[in-house]
Amino acid sequence: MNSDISIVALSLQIALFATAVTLPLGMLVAWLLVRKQFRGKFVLDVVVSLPLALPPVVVGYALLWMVGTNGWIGQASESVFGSTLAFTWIAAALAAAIVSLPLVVRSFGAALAGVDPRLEIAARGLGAGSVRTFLTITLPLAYRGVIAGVLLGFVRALSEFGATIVVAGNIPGRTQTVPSAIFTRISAGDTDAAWRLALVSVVLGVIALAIHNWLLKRSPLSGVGRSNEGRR
Amino acid sequence: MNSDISIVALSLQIALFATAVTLPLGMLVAWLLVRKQFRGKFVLDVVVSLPLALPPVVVGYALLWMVGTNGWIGQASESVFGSTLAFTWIAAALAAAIVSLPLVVRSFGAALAGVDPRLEIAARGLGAGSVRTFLTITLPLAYRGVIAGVLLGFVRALSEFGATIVVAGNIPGRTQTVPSAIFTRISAGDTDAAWRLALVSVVLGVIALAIHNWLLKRSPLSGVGRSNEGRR
Amino acid sequence: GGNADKDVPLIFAAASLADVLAESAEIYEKETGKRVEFNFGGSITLANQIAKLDAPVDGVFFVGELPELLLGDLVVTVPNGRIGLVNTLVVIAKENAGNVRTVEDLAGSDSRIAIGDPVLAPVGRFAKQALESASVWDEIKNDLIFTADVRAALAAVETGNSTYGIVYRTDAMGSDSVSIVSEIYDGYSPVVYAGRTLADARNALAAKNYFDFISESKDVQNVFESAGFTVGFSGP
Amino acid sequence: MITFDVRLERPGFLLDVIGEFGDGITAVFGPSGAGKSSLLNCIAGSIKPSGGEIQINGTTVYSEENKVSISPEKRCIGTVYQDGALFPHLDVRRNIEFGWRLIPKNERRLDPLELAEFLGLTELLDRKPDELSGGERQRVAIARALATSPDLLLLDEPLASLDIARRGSILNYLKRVHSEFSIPMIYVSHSITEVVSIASDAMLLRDGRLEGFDRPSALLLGAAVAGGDIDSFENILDGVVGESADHLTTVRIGSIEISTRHQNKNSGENVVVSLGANQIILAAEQPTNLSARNILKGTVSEVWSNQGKVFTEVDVGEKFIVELTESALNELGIAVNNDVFLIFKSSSVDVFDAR
Amino acid sequence: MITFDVRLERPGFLLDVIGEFGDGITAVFGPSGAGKSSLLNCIAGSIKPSGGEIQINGTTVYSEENKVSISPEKRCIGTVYQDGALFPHLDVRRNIEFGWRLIPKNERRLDPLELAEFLGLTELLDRKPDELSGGERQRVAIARALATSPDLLLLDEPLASLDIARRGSILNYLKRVHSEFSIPMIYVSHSITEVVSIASDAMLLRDGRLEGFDRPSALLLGAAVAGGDIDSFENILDGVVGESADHLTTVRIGSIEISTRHQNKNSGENVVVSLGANQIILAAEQPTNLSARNILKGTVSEVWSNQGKVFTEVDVGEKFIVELTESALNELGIAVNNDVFLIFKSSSVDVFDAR
Ligand SMILES: Nc1ncnc2c1ncn2[C@@H]1O[C@H](COP(=O)(O)OP(=O)(O)OP(=O)(O)O)[C@@H](O)[C@H]1O
Ligand SMILES: Nc1ncnc2c1ncn2[C@@H]1O[C@H](COP(=O)(O)OP(=O)(O)OP(=O)(O)O)[C@@H](O)[C@H]1O
Ligand SMILES: [Mg+2]
Ligand SMILES: [Mg+2]
Repeated sequence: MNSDISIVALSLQIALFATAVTLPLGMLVAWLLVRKQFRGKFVLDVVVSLPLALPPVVVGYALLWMVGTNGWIGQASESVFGSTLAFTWIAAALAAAIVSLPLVVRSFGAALAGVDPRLEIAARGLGAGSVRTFLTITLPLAYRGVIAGVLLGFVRALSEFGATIVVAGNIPGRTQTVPSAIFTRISAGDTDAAWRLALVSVVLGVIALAIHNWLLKRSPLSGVGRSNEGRR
Repeated sequence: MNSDISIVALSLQIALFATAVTLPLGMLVAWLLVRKQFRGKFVLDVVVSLPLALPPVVVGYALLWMVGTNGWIGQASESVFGSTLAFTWIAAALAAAIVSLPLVVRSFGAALAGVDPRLEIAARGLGAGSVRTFLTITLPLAYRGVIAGVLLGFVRALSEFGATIVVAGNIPGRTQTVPSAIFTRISAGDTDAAWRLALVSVVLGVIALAIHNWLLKRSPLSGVGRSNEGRR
Repeated sequence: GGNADKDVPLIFAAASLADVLAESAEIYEKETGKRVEFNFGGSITLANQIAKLDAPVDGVFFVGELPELLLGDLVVTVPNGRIGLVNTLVVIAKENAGNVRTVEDLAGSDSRIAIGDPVLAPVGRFAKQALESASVWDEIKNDLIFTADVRAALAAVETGNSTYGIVYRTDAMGSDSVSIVSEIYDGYSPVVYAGRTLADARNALAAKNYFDFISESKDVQNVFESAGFTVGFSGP
Repeated sequence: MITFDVRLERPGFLLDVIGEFGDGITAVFGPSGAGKSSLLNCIAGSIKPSGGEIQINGTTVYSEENKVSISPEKRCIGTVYQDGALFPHLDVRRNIEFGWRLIPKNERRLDPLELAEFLGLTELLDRKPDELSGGERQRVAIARALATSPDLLLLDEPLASLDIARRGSILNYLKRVHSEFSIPMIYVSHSITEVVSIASDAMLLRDGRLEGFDRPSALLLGAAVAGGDIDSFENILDGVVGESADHLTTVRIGSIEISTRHQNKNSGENVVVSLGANQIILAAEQPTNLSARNILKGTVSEVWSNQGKVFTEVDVGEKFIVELTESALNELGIAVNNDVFLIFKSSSVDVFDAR
Repeated sequence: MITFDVRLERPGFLLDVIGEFGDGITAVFGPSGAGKSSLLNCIAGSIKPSGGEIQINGTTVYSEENKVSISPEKRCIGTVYQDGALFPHLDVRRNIEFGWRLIPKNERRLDPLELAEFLGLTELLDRKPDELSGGERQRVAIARALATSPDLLLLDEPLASLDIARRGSILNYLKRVHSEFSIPMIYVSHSITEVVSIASDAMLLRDGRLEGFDRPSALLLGAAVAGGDIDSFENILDGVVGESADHLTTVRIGSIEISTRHQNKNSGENVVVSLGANQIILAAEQPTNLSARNILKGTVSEVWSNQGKVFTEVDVGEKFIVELTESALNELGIAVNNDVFLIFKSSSVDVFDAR
């Protein structure tokens, strides 16, 4: 039980870290894809979507290669930290981030595309620069899709297994997340412990969903044209 | 190579089947979640989101238990087909559908929520019943999010591995999909073949993405307020 | 069972044997006209599917004691003996191996060592046994990287993310970018991939026929041997 | 005929009105935020009232008591929403044809393309609403509602951002549609000219309450007298076109005849004339040598005043209301039963098709 | 001062106008689809023209040739969009304060809460735009634009769906803001009363081309004469308030004095008076015993006619234009240099604050 808690803590740490990466990155990419025209747009689209098209295990092997001594991430981290990131929790977070990025980008993209550009124009006209306009108009108006994207990304990161176990291994106390612990328990025939951990996953998911729904209620647009006086 | 083609064909069949299930089901659930108030709404939300929170392997075991001789799906199918669905391509499709449903529901939900209810009201006032209004007004206006959801769901189904291999196995010619074939090649040490199949996955993903983007361009709202005359 | 074709046995086999077993099945079909189907996966996962979830299966082809333990009474030995593909463990490293020459040397290496997870992969169990009998386990415990399977351990070394690894000889031989620094001959249970039939399986007889065939066919044995396995037999 | 008893509760606002709309054109006016759109939306079914009952031509479409609430698509009401509510994903043609396609062929009375033609939208048929000007969008909304050949037409400030010329022609068109197909209309507007020229009845809403319901002229007078926001009272009279000559057209109103600007109308046509109470000059003696084409002798039948405005009712065969100042009243010695002369210019008279 | 030379190409529409707006209030009018909103959007920077050049107070904000295109937020322009474009996720207060917060404290000249108060929005501050009536939304849009204390204000039919009382008070407020802070304004409207009462210049657009640019009265006359959609010509004159008594106020215009309805103004205040050309009666002889409070003697200085409408210019010290019929012209024997009397009612005169 005690170790369960530390496993959950590590899983949360990894998922939060992954979300902290995918949130700004996904927003940037989604914004580029939705609002900008540039060469290589489709390539960018493909690159961020790839992890969805590939089985996570393959993503894991590709990532393992990238963080390895021949990969560019590996060489960078070797010169900074003196070792590769593989088999550390950072590698797990990286894997989780990469795997959840496509979900985040798609959600954000659809959300941004739904924002009426006339309102952005109006904000510009009222003196707001493009960054402020994005933060005060675009983002709040895309709120629903944004938090849906964050939910998807976070929960996907929490449940990530295939890529994580390849690039981060399954080292109890260091890289063993809830999913790899579940898999370990199943394999060891300790079904009860496995289901207990699965239940923990479910609880985490439910909490995330509850927070999501609560945030949705606080949405700047919630109720608009909907809740009021039984409009149908 | 020849067998690669049949693996791809089977994978496509499974993913298409899964999409054929998640498209209407996801739409129904998203619509219920976004537009209706009812008891058990949160439970429904949790149930469709669960597969995202759980590692696919766990989903696979849960599903295997359900389609097995003791589960209700298993008993139903046993009385209809005379056998359980476990280790058949239908089980694979089921697994893919369940795992991709949360993505589909989230995307559809955000898309439906973005539709201005006043337009639906206007359509009703012009004589369109609720179904027609949904099909001619709501759906086209949610178009972008809907096809994003279909893309996510389809591609996720294509790359599904963890749950599939548990519930449908990895039987060449019968239930071996691209992801499980990749896993097999890696395990057998045939790295080249594994990468070749991964490349196939990528190509399938790119094709799906290209179709998605093409559909997006044909979107009923494409260009609105955006492409015209350099509005910024 | 889920087997569509009657009389075609479904055998759950370790994914690492996918290639050799597929070839053996081709030979089987060519010479007898009979077919056999495999479901490939991790030995332990497959054993769990069979033991816990009643998977429709006629035979198994696994490695290690754990799957056997999981299956327990379900397995029946093929009457005229059992075929075993024997493998051994090796210590691998990238080209410049430093000064590790034996398993014992790992103790002082102070480097990452990738092994299969003893719970998840039979190869990890064998490696743990070997390390324990070499009395280095406790010393290197913190340097060990547990991977999901043997291929992941191999890949960890290949990509430079782990300095050493302990894998099967067959896997090491298949890789261009690692070299074997030490062969481990003892200190762990024999690594034997064993084919058996399952009690009460619908096509147990057909499965038995296949096992009988491959234990006799010279062609099949050539396939196994050229993949690096030693073919061995043991009595009932 | 629509009878309604609608209660709609909102934070800081309560709409609570009982009344009925006849089969003519009823104007609804009142200050911004009075509840005009809300009332229309309740009738159309786009908003569910908090209570009350609504009947359209005898059918109860909403009743709190009987838990009736017929869905909007079954009410056969055409609505021109204040904000247009055009479908952004459909081009102009599909917007206009949306409701039209849904009615049986034999009930289609107005052709979408002819409507588009009339409303000057023919060249815009392939555009999306987002590519239209404000006034163009308004015209599409009108066409879309008309094309459904509704049993009742609700118009929520349909001409707010249109130029005067277009306003006039659309008003005339609406009147023609009204008389040809006898579609009752409810027309929200802030423009007195519009209200007077189109409506047979008028309703004044203020703060969610019904403040008046009468003929437009009478209601406007009431509002004017109450010191409301109505600038001036209009005399509205039924007439028949007489001769046209010399850039003038005469119109016979009961026993009298007046001169108006030249009208493109045939002799004998029924018309409605409108003449501002503040455009009529009173004279105590027969004036001579005036440019004004209308000089009518009559008797003062009533005099009243309010907030510095004095009104007299003068009977010249028909009754006209004249606004004048107190000083003029005193100076001319105007009192009930005195004889006076009404003077007004032919260009002060507006002539509309009769409804 | 804004000088513009704007070309904007669209399928089926070409806006191609060269001109300038002064520092007063310029009205822009013209039929629906003429390009009024497009021109404003080009100036505001919300649309990028296809070519040309725009300068605001000497700064080039757009130039095709020099590849200049200053972003909208740097142009210091307040815009009231035709469709409001309120931020749906912000309540009324935050909508109004949006731009206000972005300007340095010492440049804030209009207080958002006072604006809200004046525009009758105080009770709606916590509402979202979706919970407002059409007219309320329009007022929020006006408040939002004004609160930024812009260097230039663009108003695209800002009062289209407001009642007359509110219209008047907002117009007056805009005029006060204009004179107090000397903010130039460009005002799109279809209402002649509005244009006449607020604007010092007027621009007529039609089919994307500039058809006229002049004082509003002159332009309206031109349009009227050209048989355009302008119903009637207004005489617009500068005056000074004189005495108020007896529900009447006198206004001195140059050398003459006229009576108007009672005005809440102090003696000596500068005003603008407006009097419809069709509200003046001409008499050949001094009339007596009339209710009309204004009888002015003058000399006919010009006579012209168009499409059955005859106009005379009469000099009574100031020049007034009078619309009359041909028959009256002949009957009274009116010709240049004849003496005539102008007769009009005090209630026919509209009095506005001077700009
Ligand atoms: N969705 C809403 N939620 C809450 N209050 C609303 C909503 N819509 C309108 N109101 C309020 O209800 C009142 C009546 O609104 P309504 O739209 O009926 O006014 P109106 O008479 O049409 O005004 P206008 O002439 O400005 O369009 C107003 O005070 C308005 O603020
Ligand atoms: N986004 C657009 N794409 C293409 N054409 C447009 C677009 N917006 C407006 N137009 C067209 O440009 C012309 C001018 O439009 P504009 O909005 O400037 O007219 P307007 O004078 O403001 O008319 P209104 O009084 O009806 O608002 C119209 O013919 C209109 O159809
Ligand atoms: Mg309204
Ligand atoms: Mg416009």
